[in-house]
Amino acid sequence: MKNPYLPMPVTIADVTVENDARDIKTFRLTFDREEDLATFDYLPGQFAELSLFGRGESPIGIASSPTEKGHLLFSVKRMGVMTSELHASPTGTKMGVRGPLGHPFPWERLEGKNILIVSGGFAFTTLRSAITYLLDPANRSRFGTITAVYGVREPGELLYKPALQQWEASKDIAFTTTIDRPKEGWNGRVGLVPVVVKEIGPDAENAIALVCGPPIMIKFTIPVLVELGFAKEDIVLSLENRMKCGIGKCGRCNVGSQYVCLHGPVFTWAQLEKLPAEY
Amino acid sequence: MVLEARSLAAFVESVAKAAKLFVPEADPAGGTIFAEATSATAIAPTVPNTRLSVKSVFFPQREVLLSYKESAIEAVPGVDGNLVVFGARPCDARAMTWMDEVFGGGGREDPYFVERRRAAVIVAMGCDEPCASCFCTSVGGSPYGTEGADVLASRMGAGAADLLLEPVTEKGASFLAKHAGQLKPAAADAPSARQAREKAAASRMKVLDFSGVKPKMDAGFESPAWDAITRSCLGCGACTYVCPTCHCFDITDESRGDRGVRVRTWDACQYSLFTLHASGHNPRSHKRARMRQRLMHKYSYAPETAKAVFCSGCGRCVRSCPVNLDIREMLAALEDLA
Amino acid sequence: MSEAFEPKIVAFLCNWCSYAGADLAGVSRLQYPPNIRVVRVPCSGRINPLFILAALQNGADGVLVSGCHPGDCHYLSGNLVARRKFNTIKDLLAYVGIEEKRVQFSWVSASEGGRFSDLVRQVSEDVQKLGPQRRLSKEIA
Amino acid sequence: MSAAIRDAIRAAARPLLAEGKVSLIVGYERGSNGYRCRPSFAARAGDIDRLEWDSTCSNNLAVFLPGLFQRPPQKKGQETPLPRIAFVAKACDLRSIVALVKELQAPRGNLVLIGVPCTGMVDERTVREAVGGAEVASFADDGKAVVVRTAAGAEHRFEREAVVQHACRCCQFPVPQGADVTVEGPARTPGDNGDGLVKDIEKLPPAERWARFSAEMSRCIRCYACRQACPTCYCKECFAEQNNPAWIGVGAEQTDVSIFHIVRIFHQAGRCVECDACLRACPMGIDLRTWTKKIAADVRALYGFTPDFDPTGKPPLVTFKEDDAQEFITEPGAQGHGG
Repeated sequence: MKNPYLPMPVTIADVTVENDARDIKTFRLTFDREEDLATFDYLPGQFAELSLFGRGESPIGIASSPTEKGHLLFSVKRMGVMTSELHASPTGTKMGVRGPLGHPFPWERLEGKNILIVSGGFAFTTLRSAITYLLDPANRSRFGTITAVYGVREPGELLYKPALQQWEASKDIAFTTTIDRPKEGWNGRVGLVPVVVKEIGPDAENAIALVCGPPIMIKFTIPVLVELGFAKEDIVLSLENRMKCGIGKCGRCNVGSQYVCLHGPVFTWAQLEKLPAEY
Repeated sequence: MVLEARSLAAFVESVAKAAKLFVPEADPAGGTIFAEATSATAIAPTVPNTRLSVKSVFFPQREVLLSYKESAIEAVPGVDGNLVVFGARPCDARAMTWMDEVFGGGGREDPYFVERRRAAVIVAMGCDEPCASCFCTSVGGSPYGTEGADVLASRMGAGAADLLLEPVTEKGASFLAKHAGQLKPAAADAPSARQAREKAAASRMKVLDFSGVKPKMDAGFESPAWDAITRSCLGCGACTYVCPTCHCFDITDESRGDRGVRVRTWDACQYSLFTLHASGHNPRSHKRARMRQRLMHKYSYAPETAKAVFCSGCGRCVRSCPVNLDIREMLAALEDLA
Repeated sequence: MSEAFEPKIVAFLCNWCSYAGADLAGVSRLQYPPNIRVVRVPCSGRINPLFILAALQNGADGVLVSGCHPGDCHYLSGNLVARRKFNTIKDLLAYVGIEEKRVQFSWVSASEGGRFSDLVRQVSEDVQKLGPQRRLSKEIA
Repeated sequence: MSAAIRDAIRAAARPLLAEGKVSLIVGYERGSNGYRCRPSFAARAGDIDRLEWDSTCSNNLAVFLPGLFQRPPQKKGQETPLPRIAFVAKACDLRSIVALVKELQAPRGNLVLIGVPCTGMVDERTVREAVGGAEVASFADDGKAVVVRTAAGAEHRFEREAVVQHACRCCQFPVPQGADVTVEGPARTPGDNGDGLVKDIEKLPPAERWARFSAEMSRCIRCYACRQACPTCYCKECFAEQNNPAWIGVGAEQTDVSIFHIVRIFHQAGRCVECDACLRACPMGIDLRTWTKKIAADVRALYGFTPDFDPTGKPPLVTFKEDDAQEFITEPGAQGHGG
């Protein structure tokens, strides 16, 4: 029997500071054992428990795409005991990863569909994974149009800046970056995410929306999507709750009868609407 | 098979030699507790039921998942699966079937729990003295129920010390065969006498109807009734820790120098820090939400995900609550929701 | 006995008096046993009794706490409020069964290098006589 | 007798609600088992008739005070007013309330205290053990004898004093003082504070004291019932659950459990009213009294203080006297140093 509580040994191969506040860093992790690399079979939307012995574990969405071979990426905000220690850990640090955990975005359903990606703030991480996966030459033809809106309060909060430039220039994806309020030196789009989505007005026909962001963004984006004609089943969200085990046993991340770690973190709005808002 | 009172000590010795044996033992503060038996252990009558349920044998309050040195795993403790529990009440044995569902299900087995359970034998003791706080018959159980038990033990008459042992599972049958040296064959009419006592015990219990609770809870998630029933809740975890089906846990690291252990410890939905995010946001920030979680997990969510009410009616939460919050009253109050 | 028991003693010393006293003992080349590990704190009033218990749980055989003499506190009354805390926690620890001389409190001023070395010698001897502290020391794995 | 007191409590409570002097009355009501009373919250006139009084009103109701006066963070100039709440209070509840008022958990002016003299509460655990563990179905107390009937129908008669709680037998303050309304009724003769128990333990050698402490604490399951039932344990985040730094582990490991109880009890210095709420709450039946008594006795002996009815003055551990005892201080070179 495989012990789901044992982290796989990994090494921090690279650390990138993502934002001006320097409290979000992306960690590139490489597996210390060949067999773990081979068995860590994931899809965008899943998460893993990062582990630093002595400091505990943190559940973090996987920011890399399975099409990026040989390593995993995790963008981590400095919050508590474990993530503070992780932020203080240099390249070469040995740590652990437990996963992949949870359900990915519904990739089978997404096949052949037009895809709208809506994201705000720090929650962009698993959507970086999704976009990278979608744009991979081996995958791109399996999907229709791809439209993405990514908003933050100000430019200094944008994650993955080199990738953003590529996506904005790409013909394979209509990628819009927006900031909440005008700021000197910013020539891009200005406006709150739900407003920009409305302005762009993507066609809901044969489309599915993947939405990740802070609760306030979600709250105002869903009515916009519904107005655009997206069915509740076709609005896909990702939840966060405090987790420990990551495998549906420790009892703290549930929303109604559903464990975010086990049944989620990806849920459709149709599912969530029926659940209590305990997240 | 019959275990005569005079053979009990020899039987305990024989079982304790072959396996780790847990029996209810008298507790210095009164009451009983499951403890590892030696040949000299006296099995105490469980009136009322043991302070902690049989879950504590299979899911201990604190358990080392792994030990580490610096950033590497040093050891993963093995689990002794050769366990016998003698004298669990049927409510506890039944609750173990749901614990099996939790720890063995969901596509990922919990090796620590599952290994301990795999070969374990539970000898349930038919219960002739249901307490006023007990309500197993209101949640589909019975004082002589056999769900989750491998062997059913029952007294050979009111107050009798001789026990009738009847196998329930194959595991139970081979357990009895293994210790047949200490047992005598039973008379042919023994099971029917047992049935009569079972009926008598059950008849002393009031049967409450909780069938309407789930829809009421689901519809009344935001009802002020939750406030009303949890006003006096102190926010301790006594009800959950004594519960045979509460399985919430925490995982933490305990270090000393560069070595340490990752431990799993009991945790409770009743604690305000249980669901607190690192950001400071808490989805269940009020005790009304936490009590709702406890009751709905058992009576609404479990029926959806595991097709069972996760409450065996053992009554421990009723007996242990420092402010006498009685789950039966709380459920009744919710049933009365308009 | 193979080797003599060398106790580990954690000393919490206030910055203004006792730490300076320890410093003076060093500068004056006064000898004292090497068993103490010093933690400098701003004032004896900063000492949470949990510090003492944390030291014991992490394997200290003894704990020494020292601040300015009453009346000499850099913050006027930090040590006086602390004195009540110290007295009650010391009594409670003794009451539960932690030997009294495992956890000791004293006052040492910046000019008392000699008193500091005497104190450390005395506490070290006391704790050495008691042997290893196991009651609150946590065994990991 | 208890019926007369119950009626007096209701009579005192009714106008408080009717005239809007308070929005809530915290008292006692009949519990679910037909035996003990439990906390009750009366917010409407109809609730008043639920209020009860007898010799099973053991809960220390002061435990609810901090929560009832807790407000979300307030914006300056837009503060929501604090509620006005009445408490039915035995002397021990009242002393805990006073301790909480001193610690600014509620303004005294927002409290209406209905003081009830006390003849001592009956100890549920003692009774349950005396009837062989069976549950008590009904209970009568005529002031001299307690008559108990079990669920199975057996009747047991006890001399009242034999089943009164230990805390009550030692109680130095059976009559509440400083209440806003005081109900008339009999009270027991003040006890001797029970410090004798502490003296007996102190006679034992350290190894035996430790054996006793650790045997008792080894049964702790870390459910925090003791802490939650204690009126003066109201920290929003207990040291035992802090994770940065994590002072102690969260499980039932022996040293973690020991330190949890030592420090929790230490934190009660000068605040513990010796009501034994912690002990009654413990689902494992751990004898916490042997150790809580010590901290109370120590503060009495060292600083001459026992939490009383006086809401003025500072709690003893946040203040000092120049000439406080310091025999515990190690004087290097002195004979018999370190006490």
